[in-house]
Amino acid sequence: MNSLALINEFLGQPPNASSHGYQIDHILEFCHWFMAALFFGWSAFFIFVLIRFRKRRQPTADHAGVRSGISTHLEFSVVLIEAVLLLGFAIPLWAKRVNQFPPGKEALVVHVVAQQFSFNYHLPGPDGQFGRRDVSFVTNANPLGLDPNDPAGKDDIVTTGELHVPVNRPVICELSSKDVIHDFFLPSMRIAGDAIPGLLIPIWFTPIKTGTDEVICGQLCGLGHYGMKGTLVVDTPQDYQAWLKERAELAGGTQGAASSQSPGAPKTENAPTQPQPSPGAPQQPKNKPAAPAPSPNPGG
Amino acid sequence: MDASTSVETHHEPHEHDAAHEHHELGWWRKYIFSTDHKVIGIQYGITGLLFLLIGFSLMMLMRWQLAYPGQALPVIGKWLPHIFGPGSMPDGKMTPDFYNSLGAMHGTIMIFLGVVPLAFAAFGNFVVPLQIGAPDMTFPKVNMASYWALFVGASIMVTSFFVPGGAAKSGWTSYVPLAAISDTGQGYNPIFNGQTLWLIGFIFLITSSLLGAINFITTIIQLRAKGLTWMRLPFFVWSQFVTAFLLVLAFPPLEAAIIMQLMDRVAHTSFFMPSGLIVNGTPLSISGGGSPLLWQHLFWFLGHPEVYVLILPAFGIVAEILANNSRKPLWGYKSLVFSVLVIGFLSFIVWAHHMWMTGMGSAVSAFFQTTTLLISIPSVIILSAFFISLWGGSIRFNVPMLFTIAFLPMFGIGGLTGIPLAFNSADLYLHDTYYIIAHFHYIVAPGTIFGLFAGIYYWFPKATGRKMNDFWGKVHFWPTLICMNVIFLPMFLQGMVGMHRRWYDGGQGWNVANEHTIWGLTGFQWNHPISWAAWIMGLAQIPFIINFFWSIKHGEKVNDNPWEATTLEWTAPSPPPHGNFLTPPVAYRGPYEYSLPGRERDYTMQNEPVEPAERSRRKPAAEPVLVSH
Amino acid sequence: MNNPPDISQDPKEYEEYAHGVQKHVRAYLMVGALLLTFTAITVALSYVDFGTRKANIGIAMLVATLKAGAVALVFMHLAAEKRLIYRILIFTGFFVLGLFWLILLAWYDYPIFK
Amino acid sequence: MEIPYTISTRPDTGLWNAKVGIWLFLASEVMLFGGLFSAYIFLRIDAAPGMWPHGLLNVPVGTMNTAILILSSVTVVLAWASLKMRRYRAYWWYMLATILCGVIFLTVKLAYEWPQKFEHFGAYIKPEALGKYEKYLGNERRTEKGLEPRIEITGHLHSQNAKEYEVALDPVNAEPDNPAMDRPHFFPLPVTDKIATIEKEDVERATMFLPTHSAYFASYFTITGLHGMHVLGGVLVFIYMWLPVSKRLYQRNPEHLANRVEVSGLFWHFVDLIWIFVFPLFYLL
Ligand code: HEA
Ligand code: HEA
Ligand code: CUA
Ligand SMILES: [Cu+2]
Repeated sequence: MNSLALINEFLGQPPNASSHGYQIDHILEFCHWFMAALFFGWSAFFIFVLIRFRKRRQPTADHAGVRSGISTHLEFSVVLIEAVLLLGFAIPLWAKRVNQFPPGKEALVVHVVAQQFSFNYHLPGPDGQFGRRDVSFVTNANPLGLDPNDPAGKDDIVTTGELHVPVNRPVICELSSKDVIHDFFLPSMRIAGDAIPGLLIPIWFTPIKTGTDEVICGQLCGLGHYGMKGTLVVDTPQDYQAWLKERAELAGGTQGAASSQSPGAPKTENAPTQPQPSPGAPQQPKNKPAAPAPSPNPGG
Repeated sequence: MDASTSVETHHEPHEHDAAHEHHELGWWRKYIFSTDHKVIGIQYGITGLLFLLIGFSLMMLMRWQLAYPGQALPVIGKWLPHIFGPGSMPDGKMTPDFYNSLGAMHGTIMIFLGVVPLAFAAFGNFVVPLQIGAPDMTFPKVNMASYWALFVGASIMVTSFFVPGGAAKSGWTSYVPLAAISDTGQGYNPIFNGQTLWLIGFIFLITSSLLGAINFITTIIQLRAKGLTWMRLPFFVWSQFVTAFLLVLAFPPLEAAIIMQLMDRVAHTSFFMPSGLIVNGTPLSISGGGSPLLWQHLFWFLGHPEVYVLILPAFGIVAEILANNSRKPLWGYKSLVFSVLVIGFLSFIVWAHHMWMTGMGSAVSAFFQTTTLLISIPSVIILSAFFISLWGGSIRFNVPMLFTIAFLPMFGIGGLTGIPLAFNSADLYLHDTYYIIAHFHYIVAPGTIFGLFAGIYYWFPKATGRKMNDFWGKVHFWPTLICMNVIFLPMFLQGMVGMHRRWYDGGQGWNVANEHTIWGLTGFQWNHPISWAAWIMGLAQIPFIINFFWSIKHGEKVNDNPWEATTLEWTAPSPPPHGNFLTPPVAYRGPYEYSLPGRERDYTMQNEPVEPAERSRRKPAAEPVLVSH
Repeated sequence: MNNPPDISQDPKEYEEYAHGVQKHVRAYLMVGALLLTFTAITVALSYVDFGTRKANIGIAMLVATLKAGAVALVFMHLAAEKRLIYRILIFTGFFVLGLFWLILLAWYDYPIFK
Repeated sequence: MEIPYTISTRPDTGLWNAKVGIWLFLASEVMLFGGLFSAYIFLRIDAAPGMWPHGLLNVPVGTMNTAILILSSVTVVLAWASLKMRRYRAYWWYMLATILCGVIFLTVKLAYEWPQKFEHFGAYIKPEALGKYEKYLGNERRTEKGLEPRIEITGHLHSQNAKEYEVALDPVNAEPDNPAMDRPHFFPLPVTDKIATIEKEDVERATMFLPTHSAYFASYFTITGLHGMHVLGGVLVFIYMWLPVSKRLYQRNPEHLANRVEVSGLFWHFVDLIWIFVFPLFYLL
């Protein structure tokens, strides 16, 4: 399989660092080989025809033209290859991505809350419980609106810009957004997902190499879109624990609402429409099919 | 048209009116508020070309920023703030907002004001009635209204550059909530701001397209000449027919969405705004309860059919020119027709492939992946048929044919690179990278635009009675072809390395764009050759523009059928008079009777009756040649 | 659809047709009355509790569809229209339903999580 | 050459041009309203409990308007039939009736129904303050009975100051525990003279019944507004065909006028047909 990887490398794709990434690279490779075969096959035919049947060489045309059914075979094989790629690779791969999440205990769960123009990460802390978040608590010091009265949130870790994860452990990122649509793209993890306000979209991956990766916002989100980046650091388990500890200490100081070093992205966009009474405020964004909120929810 | 005998009895008073009118039309009624399909076609054509030029100019500005981010644009940089306002390019340096405006308006203008008016409306108006032997469109006044609706829409779009804050800046897709909150608040007029004007302009553009498309369909159904059966229609007419259906059925849901977004902006509703938005640290005061994904669904319900609106007319033009210049019938006419119908049908049920990243589950994404792959099959069939049509031909390399020949592999590259995007798992890596930009530009720029150039060179003699200059045509063709590839091929590499679209800094600040080298340059460095090629390509259009206008008056005079073509438009005088044909044409045969054996000339026009001798001789060749798959 | 055949329409046909129209007038009036009755029924049914709101909506939509059907079939002459128009409408119907159903499916097909 | 089949039919399709054209136009209209109704449905199924109001519109007036539109559909088809039978006078009267129906419909909508809504006030109470206003909301009983909670207090805004709203309550909020208020009434009940004082602090959002009030009113105003514009368009076309110019066309070629009436009639029936769905969806359910 490795020789196949040549074409992707040739086209400039940086190496993969997640456990499922090679499968995604393979499907890309197959596609590229398949495209190359079709392209060069037809091109050869094409150039031959243009030379062989140019007017000077072939003063009169043949009304009937090609009578063989070769193209039917060709088209049939295109269908076949596409079907194999689809049924054999693409559909199972996606099913694995969206239906087979690693069990919550095994995996590290992170809430990713995007905003213009940075990614905030919310980790449950040592107790493994996420504190409640509510729009009404949002301030500059508390960008996610962590409820200061919720005991589950006391030890939570909130960071902006940089996220650490341990190597070889599945990571589940639940994506949501405070304002507009962003896209959380981890190139070397070969995973991406939109962060859409009002929705909660989970994605997961397992890093297999330590190192630092760029997090790219892949969806136009305003004038600072080009600068909306984050950092994903894949640590050894030890380094990860150390980072957690450091973060937890920071969090202890400010009661759940941890530091937010803005990554110096440009200033956020335009002011809201009318700065009147406070909005209808749902708590955490709910996944669509989830049951209705238990309490009446005026805003939504 | 035999029915005219019967029509006359009912029509008589009418006809007299009409006859009078023709002679007394003033200049305004003749050239500006004309109801003649040919004049309207030319109006559409000039408008479309103008906007292609504008769209291209916006892009050349952006290419400066991408190659030399943050540097002042030499020479014209000082002038632009006087045109676009001080916020656009202070000291010749582009602001992020202005970059986003340029990007959104480049996309919008190219698609809706450049290609649709030119490919669909201009060629459709000028050529289709002639090709089907009709005197005009069925509803000439509606036709005129449709052009003027476009004109109003286009004016609004252009105006939006000059309002405070500049033109729309949320991408041509105008995803909400970004689009709904952009251009609001202090310093923005509630109506005269970029995004609101974009929406209002769009309503006019949609109206124009709907009126035009309805007119086309009715014309093709009702006004075909006697003997012109469906299977004798030139392929171009088929492609316009399907295109018109796409517009009629796909545009209205977008219109609904646009009305709703307009309400969100003007009446502060929340069709697309969920509850609990916090913008810039401040909660938004809206009722909430809306859905951002609803916009995306309604947008792409049009968006995908729209891309076929961009390509099908080009297929049609290419088919005509290919048959004409290979002096051979199109190979597999029936399967071509069948394929174009299947594309039309399927294009309505693939739209969610633009939304793979929106948290789609496995069942629905399996459905949309399957339909997306299915729709690539008819495209493969069409392209194969075009290639095979060349076999056994006697190929002439005139200017229209050069563009046509270049179209084929260029579309091939664009289409083939759509295949990895169709697999959502592969798209995980490619979504919204420059790979996407390269994919679709290969289809629309060296694809559709080349098809349009080919069509302009090909039908120019019909419109003016003169030919465009061949030499300057070639001077136009070669640099354009080379530049197109230098522009768009490296974008695949940029995409593979992970560079994203809509990046104001061209990737300067990103590791992915600077750490890895591909073919000797980093992703960011590739911007230089790309941008230079874009500017050189701009220069390469000058011979075309000059050739175009010069040839109207001074081009070589030619007869009514300079290309020795077979379809009915070449039986009309050049330029055709009001009413088009001197006598109602009758079609006796298929559209591409080139190089019929046993004939003196190598082309037999559709209105030449079948001789008894020929009937027996050509029987076997008449239908079975159209091998179906 | 084939070649346009060589028949010209006889003006006399129109006259005959006009007589046919008279017969339809009664039908139009009846359908009008029917529609008014059904409007009353819709309103009345909306005050009956069919258990769930869904059931009420379903029933109201059923009645509305019947009414709309009557308008389309009789007033808009769809009961006896040309094939071409049926074709246009079949495609339109298909695509509206497609628009709606596919969005609905996508709406509820979300990753199973936890 | 002249454009054929403007009046007579093309043999192979059996249709004249404008008929093909109008049906294509209606096809696009089906897609347009299809998009809007889809939006209505998705907004509605996603609405949080208590967020989709019921019984706020005036049912008798809506019923009357429905009847008027149906009536106008009948008169327009009779107008067409009269032309086919070459009875111009009858045509003229039927057309006049149609135009009047359209005008009445629009007047009721614009001069009565909409302005009435603009004067109505509603305040959504914050979740944590719901208990404080229990006497206007009656949520205890509602939860017991398994009904959706009430989270809004509506009525006429009497006055407001920096801190409070004073609202003359709608009967629903005046007698929230009366089971008769659980279902909408056919005849709208007038605002009571019971006045409630609502502290602004407890209010999530307070607006008149404008499009911004809720997803419900947003779609109500958008869809009925667009529908109203269709009605207006139809009325203008009918007026043109009723004016003396039509008489001249009739004398020249009655069939031509009949075709025009048929085509605009088809449009009119379609507008009626849309209303047949709008009425129950917004007024009744
Ligand atoms: C005219 C325009 C056009 C056309 C025809 C197509 C055609 C196709 N497109 Fe493309 N597409 C766009 C315009 C177009 N697209 C645009 C504008 C976007 C981006 C929108 C945005 O986000 O802004 C886009 C985005 C886009 C995406 C979304 C990517 C993303 O955002 O993540 C996808 C995913 O499935 C896709 C797939 C396809 C497929 C499978 C085809 C197929 O129909 C292609 C079928 C064609 C072939 C398979 C070629 C066959 C040729 C041969 C077999 C012969 C080869 C011979 C030689 C080369 C000599 N396209
Ligand atoms: C039909 C559609 C179309 C066409 C033809 C083009 C043509 C071109 N496009 Fe564009 N493009 C889009 C549609 C199109 N584009 C869209 C939809 C986007 C996405 C926008 C978004 O992000 O929202 C995009 C985005 C886009 C980007 C990405 C920007 C970003 O993400 O930040 C780039 C970057 O280089 C680019 C470049 C070009 C170039 C160099 C051409 C060249 O090929 C242009 C070539 C043009 C000509 C050759 C015109 C010649 C005509 C004349 C000279 C007229 C003569 C006049 C008379 C005779 C009167 N385009
Ligand atoms: Cu966030 Cu782009
Ligand atoms: Cu698409």
